[in-house]
Amino acid sequence: MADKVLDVKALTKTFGGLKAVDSVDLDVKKGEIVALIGPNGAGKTTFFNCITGIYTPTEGDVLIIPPGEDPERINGLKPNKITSKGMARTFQNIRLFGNMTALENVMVGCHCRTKANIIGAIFRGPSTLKEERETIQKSYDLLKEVGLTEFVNEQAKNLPYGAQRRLEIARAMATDPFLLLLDEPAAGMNPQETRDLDELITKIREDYELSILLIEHDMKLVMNISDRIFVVDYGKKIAEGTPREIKDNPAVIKAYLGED
Amino acid sequence: MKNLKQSILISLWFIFLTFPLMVIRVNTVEQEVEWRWMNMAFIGVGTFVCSYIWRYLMARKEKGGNEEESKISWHQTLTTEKKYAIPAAALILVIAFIFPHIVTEYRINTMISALIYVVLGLGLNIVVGLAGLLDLGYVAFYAVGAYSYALLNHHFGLSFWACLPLGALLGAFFGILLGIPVLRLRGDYLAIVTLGFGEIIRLILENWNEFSFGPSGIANISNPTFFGQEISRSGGILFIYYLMIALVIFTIFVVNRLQNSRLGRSWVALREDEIACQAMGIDRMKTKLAAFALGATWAGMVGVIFAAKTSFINPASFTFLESAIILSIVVLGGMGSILGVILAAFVLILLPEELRAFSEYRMLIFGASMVLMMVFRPQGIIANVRRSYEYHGLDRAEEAK
Amino acid sequence: MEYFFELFLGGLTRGSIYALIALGYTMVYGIIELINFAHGEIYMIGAFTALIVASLLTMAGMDGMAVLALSMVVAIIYAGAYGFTIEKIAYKPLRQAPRLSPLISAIGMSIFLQNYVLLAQTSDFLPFPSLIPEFSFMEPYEHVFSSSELVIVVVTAVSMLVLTYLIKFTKMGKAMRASAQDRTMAMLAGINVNRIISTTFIIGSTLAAVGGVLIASHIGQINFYIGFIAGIKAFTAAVLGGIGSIPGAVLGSLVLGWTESFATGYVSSDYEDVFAFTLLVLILIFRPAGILGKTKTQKV
Amino acid sequence: MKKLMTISVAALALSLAGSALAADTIKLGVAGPHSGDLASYGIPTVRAAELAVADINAAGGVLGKQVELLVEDDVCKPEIATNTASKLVSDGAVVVLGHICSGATKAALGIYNDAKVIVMSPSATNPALTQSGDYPNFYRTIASDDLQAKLGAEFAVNTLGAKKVAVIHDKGDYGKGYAEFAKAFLEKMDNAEVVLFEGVTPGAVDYSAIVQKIKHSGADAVIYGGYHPEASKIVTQMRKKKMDTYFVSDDGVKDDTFIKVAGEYAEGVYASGPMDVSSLELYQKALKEHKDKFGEEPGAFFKEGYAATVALMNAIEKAGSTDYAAVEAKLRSEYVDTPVGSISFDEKGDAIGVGFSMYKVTDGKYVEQK
Amino acid sequence: MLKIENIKTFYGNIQALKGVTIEVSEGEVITLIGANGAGKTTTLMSISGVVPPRSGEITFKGEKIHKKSPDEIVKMGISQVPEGRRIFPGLTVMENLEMGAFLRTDKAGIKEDLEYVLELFPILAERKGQAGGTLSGGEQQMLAISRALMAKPKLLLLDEPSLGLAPLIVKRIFDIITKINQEHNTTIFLVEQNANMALQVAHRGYVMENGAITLVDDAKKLAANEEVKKAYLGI
Repeated sequence: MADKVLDVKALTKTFGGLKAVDSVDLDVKKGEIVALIGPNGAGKTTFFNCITGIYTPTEGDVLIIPPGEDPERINGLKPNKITSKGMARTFQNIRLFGNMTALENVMVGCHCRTKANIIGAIFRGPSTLKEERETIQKSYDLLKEVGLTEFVNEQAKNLPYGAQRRLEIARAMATDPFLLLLDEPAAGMNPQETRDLDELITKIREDYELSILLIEHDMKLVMNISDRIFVVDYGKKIAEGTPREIKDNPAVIKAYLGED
Repeated sequence: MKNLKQSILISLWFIFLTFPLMVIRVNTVEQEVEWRWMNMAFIGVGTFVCSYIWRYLMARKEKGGNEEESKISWHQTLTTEKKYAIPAAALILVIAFIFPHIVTEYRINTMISALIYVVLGLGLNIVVGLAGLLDLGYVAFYAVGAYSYALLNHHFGLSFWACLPLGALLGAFFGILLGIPVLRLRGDYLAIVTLGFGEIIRLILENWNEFSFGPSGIANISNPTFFGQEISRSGGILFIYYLMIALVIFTIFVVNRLQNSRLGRSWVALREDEIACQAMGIDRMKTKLAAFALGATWAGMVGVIFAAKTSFINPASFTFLESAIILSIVVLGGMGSILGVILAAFVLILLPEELRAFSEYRMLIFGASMVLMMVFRPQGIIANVRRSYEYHGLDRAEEAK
Repeated sequence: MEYFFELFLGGLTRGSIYALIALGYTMVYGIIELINFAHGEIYMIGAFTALIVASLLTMAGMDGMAVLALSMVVAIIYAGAYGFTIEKIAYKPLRQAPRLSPLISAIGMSIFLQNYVLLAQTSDFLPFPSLIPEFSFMEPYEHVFSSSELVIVVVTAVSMLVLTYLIKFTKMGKAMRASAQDRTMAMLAGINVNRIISTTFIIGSTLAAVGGVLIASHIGQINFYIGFIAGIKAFTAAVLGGIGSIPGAVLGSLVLGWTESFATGYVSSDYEDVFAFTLLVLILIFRPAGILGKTKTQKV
Repeated sequence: MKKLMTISVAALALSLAGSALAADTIKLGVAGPHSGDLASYGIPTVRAAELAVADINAAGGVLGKQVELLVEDDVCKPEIATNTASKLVSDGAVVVLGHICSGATKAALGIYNDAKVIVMSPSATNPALTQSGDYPNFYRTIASDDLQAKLGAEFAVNTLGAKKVAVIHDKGDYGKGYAEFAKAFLEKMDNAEVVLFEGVTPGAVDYSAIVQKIKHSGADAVIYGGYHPEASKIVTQMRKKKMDTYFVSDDGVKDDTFIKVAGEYAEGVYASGPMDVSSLELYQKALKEHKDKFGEEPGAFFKEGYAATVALMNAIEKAGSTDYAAVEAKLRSEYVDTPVGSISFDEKGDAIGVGFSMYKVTDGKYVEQK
Repeated sequence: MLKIENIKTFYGNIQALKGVTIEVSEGEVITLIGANGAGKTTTLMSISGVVPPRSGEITFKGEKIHKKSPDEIVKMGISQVPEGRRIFPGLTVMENLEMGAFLRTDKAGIKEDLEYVLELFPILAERKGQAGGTLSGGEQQMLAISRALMAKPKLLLLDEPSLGLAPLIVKRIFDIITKINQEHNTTIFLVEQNANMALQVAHRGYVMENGAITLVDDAKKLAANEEVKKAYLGI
């Protein structure tokens, strides 16, 4: 059994009395791909927002255990702090910086791993220049990794949809995460694109040795790549297990998959 | 035919609209009414002609752009291609250098005003154009700079050169002071609070006589010295002119560097999408504060020069209208575009001076051109094109390996 | 205590004056999210038109309520027409433009209109006739609260109620809210969005005209510049209350009116605007969307 | 790039053309706010200069040359005023009539001083302009604020018998200056006290709070420094609140517009202003010229502007040249008849022969109080 | 019933449709499938008049509509359920439905249709007074369809009704689409990513690539087409 990298205990989030997430436990182990599925409005995205700092959880604990370090409680930290601790995410509705080029988008992702300041920016000393060169190189390599070299200097908003999704992943990867959170990465993709995404996610895990937590509706993708699946409905966790277990779980079929 | 009918209707509508204000003038005391029927004819004919021009421009705007997009515009070539950029810059420098020697003092004076607004525009451009924070109280920092020189000079006899960095620092300090509480606000709320802040600073300067000498202002502010040497007032103007040229060059240099730096990227990212920006590990507050402080630094610095130039300041120079004009420079120029801001500052500051012959109609034309400019060219004089990063070199280097 | 009460009434009047202008601001903002800087100028044009009409009528021998009613009607018609035209010229072509463009256009329009009236009429202050009659039942209270103050407060309250009803319950009002929330979808639902926006401008301008006539009549003088200062204050009030919200505009205006009144009364009028803006900053820091405004939670 | 070249060449040509035209006329610069919200204070002076110069030119001009007006707008803003000043200097103005606002005048004076240009303002009443000694080239045909304030304070206490005085101002350069002098004079007197000293915001929609505060302070007289629009609002609200407190104000209020605007409520208001000159023949003449040409009553500072034009032209004529020192000497030595009386100038630049009287609104007119 | 002939539509300078021709007969369910960014949504927006085509013609029941404004087009009987549902978030469910019937004046008819949609989606009756923005994705989709139905359309345009919905809900939505088509004889123009489901309910299908139609055929035949299978069905 590998070590845990993320351990969420009894996470609860209420909005004006409404429990959007109700005491959900979830954990991700090192090198694992974990999927979180459930009907619309079940609280998946809220769960994501809670662990990435966009919302503050009402109750419960979010612990991260960066490889080789001690566990740390990150409830209520600002999103940028959480990212710099090594947890990066993508968004359900693509949130790229539309007027920046693909390369720049990834370069922004490098922000929290670089440190040039105002003085450096103005005088452009050797260390700043070196850092800048490295940033470009790293960003370019990441674009290559996700197969977007042809779009390097294209504005993000002009990219094809599937490419935008992949660019978001590259941008998140630029923050050097040990845990990558993907919010519906396949939404709006056609089957071919989804298949490519499938390969991409697996490849990233291998190449960068990280863990992945994803929300997804495309069952084929989820079943293909996940090691474990968590199912939530009405803010509560209703099932947990390997893809096979989940597929046959009657509660999941009733609430989510429907009978064929 | 359809156009004719429409134009006649428009013309009639405007005759109706302007009837009470343009045609009738009542003198309530003498109980007299003045009917100015000629105005009605002017309006009728004027709007009729204008409606044709409007329609033509609208049609062009809707169709237009197709060609524009395809060919690289002259200004882009000029600014990005070294082949042209260097001689162009050199030529401008030469002109800038000989300019004061071939024109009257009046022209130098107005040119200094224009250059002051160029720097103000570029400073505000950091805040509004790059970081996307709408600041309607920018003039407050300008006032801080101007008053810091005037007061320090008056009370302690501090020299211009000592005050220039102090003004910049104080500007930055006030930028942060304002920034900390209000940066949580977004868009229009931020706008109105910054407007309020600008007014607060002005009102304090106006009312706190013991501190700022109130509305009567501070007169006889010293001229800059030249290596400790006193210079005459007209020599001073020449000196300030060159100083402003240097400052403009320095500002362009800095803004350009900032734009293409780690910090500049985070500003643009912040403008584009705050949430995604945070998710990339960027500290929103710090980044915004940096923008605010830097913008304010420039305003403070140029405020010092302003005080030295006019040798007299009072709070009336720092009203909301001033902020609005600086903001107009940024937007008319094309948000984020350095060349655009410079051109817009020249147009907005030099045009009213050139229109002195029409002094009564000056502000009318000013207002109307702001509207028309936005309607027919909302992206500004020069739409900002971000420089793209050089990656070809890297690619080739890789292949060589 | 009496002093307090007097200041309270003074603040109430001042707040009501702001509110009449702020209501128009907030309506226009509500639908196209534009700070219509030219709104203050519409208020000024309304007052000017009313002055011209009232003078003509007085010279023709009319008096009393008839003058008030007629000049009010003409002022309303003209303010509405100006609002409509301004929207068509300066804002409609900018629907797709970046957010700052219409703001600049609005500032330009405001400058243009000020100078238009300056040139077409005069730069002097003009006396405005006292059109509001003095009610006999107010006679004993006249020294604390005059008839015109009463009229202003009542008209403000009525305007707020009518507008709230209009927006909450009529089909038109619902269409306005729908257009504000999602313009494209409103079009798809068959709502003529351009017409809705025009209507909103006309309603807002109408209110400004009513305000212009009443306030000018209360204060007794106008010039081409009155719109600018009143406009900025009213806008501040609208933001204070939560821009886009009708009761918010009124509440914000009253809070602002009282703040200024009490600040003058108990501290010093030197800094009344400083107090007003400081209050604005403080409220927005603790309630970033204003007193009654709803914070939009951004969907992630 | 071509464009820029054309522009600068054109600019060069323009500036050369400007200086080539000089020499055969005497150029009188007229500077003040001619557009914007303060235009009503600047335009009467332009008209006065036009009328006075038309007369002079008709009579053969000055030193045998025609007088030419260079009218430039400064919108009453210091930063624009410096541009205006350098434009006038560049265009060859030998003397300048203006500026109107004290702040703009202060900013512009340095430029004129360098170019040795004499400046005469019809309206800038800030005491420092003459008393500080910083502006040797400055003259004015209107008395300074401190004299007015002294008159106001003494009148309120000694003539009206006020014990408690509220001093109110409009926070402006002019109004606040006046109010502060008034306050200082009042504090020196031992039979009265200042119970309130406060500024109001010009353009505010109403002044009921400050009116309540005046009432609350128990003042039996108000001394107001500022212009007529705010004064009329305050007086109107005071009277509507049934307060019969004395209202004493300054030259900015001694304007017929005040009476027009405040109507019945203006009755009984005191305001100081330049001594009554309506009986002077020259004043009558200037007034008639204005009515004939513009069809209306002249506005603020018309007669002072007229007087300044006459005084400047007279000094040049007497000096026999436009030389700075010669003109300066004649300004100080020669008396000249103007619409404000027979005037000359003292060492500091203040006009001798002009002063203030107190007026009271009686039956819709300002009547001088002897 | 609806005839789109060679329309070309631009967003600013970018051409989104490069000559699209589509025909829909009365009572039909047709589907338009294609990749993201192929121009499917633009086609619908062109029909609805939100982004009018720069050239080409659209006729509905013999009348040219490509120069009409969106409200005139709705009045003629074309309603759209746009991508992303676009519920008015601050309006209640009832108000959202009312907005759907904005142009109608027949009170009795409106009431009848209201009853019909509430019967179709009983959950909406429960949520009546709730603000639209607080509904879950599936409920919002139901509301969006109901809102469009409130206009009593002859032609219903549906843009990606399954986007982002759980498999269970998707199935229910498609059932309802078939039901609307059969019970009300409403013609349906369905734009879908989920080609699998779309081709199951549609009679005919169009395939769009890069702003142009590349294939037209019976839905069944399309579903059997090798290329379609590979590119859109994921088999």
